[in-house]
Amino acid sequence: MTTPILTLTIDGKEVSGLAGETILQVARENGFFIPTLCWLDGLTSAGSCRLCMVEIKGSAALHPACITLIQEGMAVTTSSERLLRYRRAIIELLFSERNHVCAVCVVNGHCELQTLAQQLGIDHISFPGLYPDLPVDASHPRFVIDHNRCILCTRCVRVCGEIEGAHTWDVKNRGVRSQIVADFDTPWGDSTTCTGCGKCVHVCPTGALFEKGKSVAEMFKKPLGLPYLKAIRDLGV
Amino acid sequence: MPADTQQKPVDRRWQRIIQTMLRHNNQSDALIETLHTVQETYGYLDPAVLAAVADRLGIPPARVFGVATFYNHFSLKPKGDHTLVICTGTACHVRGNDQILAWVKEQYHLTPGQTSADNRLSLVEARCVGACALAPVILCDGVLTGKKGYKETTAIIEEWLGHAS
Amino acid sequence: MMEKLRLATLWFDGCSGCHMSLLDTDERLLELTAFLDIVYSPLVDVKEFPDKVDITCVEGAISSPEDERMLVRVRNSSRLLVALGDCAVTGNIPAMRNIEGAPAMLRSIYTSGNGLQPQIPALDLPALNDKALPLHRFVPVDLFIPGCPPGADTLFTALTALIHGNTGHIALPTCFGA
Amino acid sequence: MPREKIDRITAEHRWFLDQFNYHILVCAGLGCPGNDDILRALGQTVRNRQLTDEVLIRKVGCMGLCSAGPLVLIRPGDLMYQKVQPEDAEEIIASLGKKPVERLLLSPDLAFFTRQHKNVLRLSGRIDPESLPDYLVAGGYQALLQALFAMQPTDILRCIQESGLRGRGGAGYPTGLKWSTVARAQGSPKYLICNADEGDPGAFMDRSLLESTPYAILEGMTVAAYAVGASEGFIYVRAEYPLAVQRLKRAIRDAEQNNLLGHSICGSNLNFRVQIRLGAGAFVCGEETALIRSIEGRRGLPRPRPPYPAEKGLRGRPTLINNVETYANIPSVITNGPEWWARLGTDKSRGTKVFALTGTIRNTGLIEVPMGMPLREIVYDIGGGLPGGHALKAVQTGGPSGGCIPAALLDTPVTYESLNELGSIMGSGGMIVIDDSASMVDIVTYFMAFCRDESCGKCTPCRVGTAQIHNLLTKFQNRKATMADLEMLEWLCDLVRNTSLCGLGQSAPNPVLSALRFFRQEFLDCILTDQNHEEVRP
Repeated sequence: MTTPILTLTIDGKEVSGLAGETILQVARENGFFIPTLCWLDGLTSAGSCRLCMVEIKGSAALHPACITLIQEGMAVTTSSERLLRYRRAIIELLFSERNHVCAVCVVNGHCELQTLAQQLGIDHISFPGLYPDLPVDASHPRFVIDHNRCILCTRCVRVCGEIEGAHTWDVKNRGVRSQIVADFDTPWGDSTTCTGCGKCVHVCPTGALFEKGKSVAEMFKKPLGLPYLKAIRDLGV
Repeated sequence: MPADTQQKPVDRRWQRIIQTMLRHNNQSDALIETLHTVQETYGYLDPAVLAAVADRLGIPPARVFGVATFYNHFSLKPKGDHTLVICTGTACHVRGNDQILAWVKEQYHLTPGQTSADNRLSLVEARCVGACALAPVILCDGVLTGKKGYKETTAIIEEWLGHAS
Repeated sequence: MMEKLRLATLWFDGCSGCHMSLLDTDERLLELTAFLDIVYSPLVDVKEFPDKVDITCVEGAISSPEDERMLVRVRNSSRLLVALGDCAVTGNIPAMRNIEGAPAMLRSIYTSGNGLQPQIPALDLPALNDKALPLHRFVPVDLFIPGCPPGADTLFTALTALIHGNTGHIALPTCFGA
Repeated sequence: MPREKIDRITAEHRWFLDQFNYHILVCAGLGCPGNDDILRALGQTVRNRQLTDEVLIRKVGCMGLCSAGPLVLIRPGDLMYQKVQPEDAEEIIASLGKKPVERLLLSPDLAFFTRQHKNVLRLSGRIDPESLPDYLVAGGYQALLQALFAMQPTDILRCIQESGLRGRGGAGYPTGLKWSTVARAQGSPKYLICNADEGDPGAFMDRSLLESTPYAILEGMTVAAYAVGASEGFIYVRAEYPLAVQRLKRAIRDAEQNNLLGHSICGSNLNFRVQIRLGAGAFVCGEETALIRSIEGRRGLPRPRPPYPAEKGLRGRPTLINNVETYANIPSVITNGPEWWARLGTDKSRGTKVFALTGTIRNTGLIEVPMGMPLREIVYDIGGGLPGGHALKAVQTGGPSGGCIPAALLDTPVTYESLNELGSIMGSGGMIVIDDSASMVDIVTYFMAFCRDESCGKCTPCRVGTAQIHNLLTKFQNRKATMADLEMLEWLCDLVRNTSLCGLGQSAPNPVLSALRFFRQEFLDCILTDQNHEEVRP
């Protein structure tokens, strides 16, 4: 049986996709820009950063494009003025949440958060900073986690659990006190589960996870080909 | 108390925890039920016990820690000899428990969730114990006192801590 | 010929890098001064902030009661207020002390080392606010130019736009940390 | 046959109860502390006077009027004594059959009792919550027998749908529709969950129901299991309710022993087991997808819907989730029929609703009224008005997800629709009376602190937004706010409401928005008038 092809409109343009595809997939295939931070091709979708919210005709609520499946006849709006305002505000909330100092960050110039801020035209943060007191864990021989730069997208948690299978990372506490944690709040270097594969470092959209010895703007994240890794894993090869 | 995951403890408390896990066929969804038993038997979530539970249920340590810190009911530190619970539900709040809480903080130099340095008193802030009709409500070592004003309640706490030993 | 606009620049809690960027416009400074009079700046020798200024560019975060007083005075005397660079826009590096607050920062600077008589100098230091904060936490800001520092081209583009009366959204090739 | 066994137990117990001339019922709910001593004193007195053959002393569930507790009820005659102390035992026993003890007597004509319409609470405070025979004598399990032997599952679905019953947990989703979806859904086994994670601070309806009539909840669940084809049930109950948990455990055990739960229930082909799962103190677990995660032993993080739990719930299987009060309503819908049931309440909000009446009000306690009753009647007639000469300012409904109804709108009938129109919600039934001495800014700051602390932290707007809103509100509390802060407050509320992942986040701004709508001046009064910004310190 072949997968049915569905037709829908995105920002007024007629496009088509396979049943079971998300709005985000179809939008990207057709060249529409929908910002994302928690979503990463090859990992399960968390639907948590709320940047990819889109409008769907006939529904008052907004829908996250990364998990909403396309439907026949759907009319999607990806970039109304209202959506842009919300997206800017969400980015600004992330900047206000922790201590993001781009000027001294290892990924300055190639950070997803920084880039999105620029793309969305954010030139200042309207919300007051919360300035939490957060640790930097440099106990691992090769990597560092700086919680000041973490946006809790949980890509590291998912890649470690779903692709590497180590599940070294999870989230501790809740709400605004949430924090990425290794094992039993163990210093990363003492973790008994970490394989040192470094996948978490390379999926991290900001400078929260980086390689030791990298100075300001020197840390480049490598694309890992996660969909490929996932396919191999699923096949059990 | 389990020293590490290899050398499993055989004390009675650990037996109870094993029973809880067995009742759920050592499935990973038994985690929260098991943590309840740990909290009940040890009075808190001892890190070594957590490790042994994670091992037995086959759950990654980080996930166990994530669950243990997500829920208010679980505590990673031992409680003091006495526990004072102050309900901060809405009804208790509008009936003056905010002032009683402020008094306790000041009087005993404690913030909710803390235990005094001499391990005598733990202060706990409860979200709502469901006795709203008796607001404001406090629980001294589990004994409920309600419908009393600021002066009476603070006097009750003072007397209780004076007598409690 | 139209009357020149009056430009002021200030330097609060920052490294002066943004002013360096301004100087980096090099010969284009001459193009700018065809339209601008610099009436107050660390780069010129005027002691008092003048009453009527068209454009005031402020570098640095607001860190002390003195900064705060001056900023309000400047805002009241300026038609347009520009937050120049990340420190003025986000707090940036000075704001890193906000995690612990000013007293803790002073302690760690003056007393945690191996000095002979570690102590916090009481007389020579200006009083500090607990937090170093961006300008818009105190006064309305008309244009934000992020960057650490924003490049010379960015500053030239921004000032040119302002000179030509463009006070709406100005697209600038800069971002936080740039 | 098990049916006959039930009839036999019922008959025997009725005979036993009839042996006594007097029944003394003592409220043994959490809301009547000290009842142990009263029970002991009454028992001792009865023994001393050698009246053990004549007087039966029983502990029962909540009688509702907690502010007058501990309560004692004497039958026959239904004399209710209030604020009873152990010392009163002699006098009470001595008065049996004679003139009642006037100084303790609570008038039966009290509007608190006469204006209520008890359906779910019918047996609360009348039967021993730990006695299955008591429940049977009171007509318990008739609905289940009727369902199992006189109805097909589709009949039950139709019956529930026709009754118009809507979820009592807050959102008011039509129960019949939910059941039908689960019944239709593909997948096996199917699960059934009773949401007893009553997290609203200021609400204790579920606690009281669990403590007073646990069998009724089990019966409702069993009927539901039969209707939707579920074989396994979970009651997710707060660990903060130890008494409720203890009584539930006992009720499950008794029901199992009497073949009212377990394999081939009452000889029918229904197999249904029920387990208790303890919540561990997370408000967000009242949200159904978070609750399911929690039962699975995980952090209680909600996930986006669809798919809805009715299709993909616990362990990925179709799952029916209803709240305690919803299940407790089922037996009466089945036995009395949907038409009888639908006559109560209004067209769209049918039946009765249990409320926990608290705050600055004379008669605090648990009440049940037909939907559509005006708030004024609840506050002034049933509640007896405000004590100490205080004037009413507002009534808060729906807890941290709800809003305030100002005194001027007190004639609003209590229905799902009318409360929504006013920017509040029915919620699970917390109703907090706020007097004129309270500051609305303080109250919404309190609620926002609650939402910030209870946010699971998964999605950005709720995690950071609630913290930012709370900080802004603190500025208002300290009278350091500006007009710009007010604008930012409204913008953040809009953002959090429209972009949060789950109901907790989406409704977290409700208290603020509602207060801004009806008490805006209080916020404006907290704004600095000095416009030159000199004093404006962040």
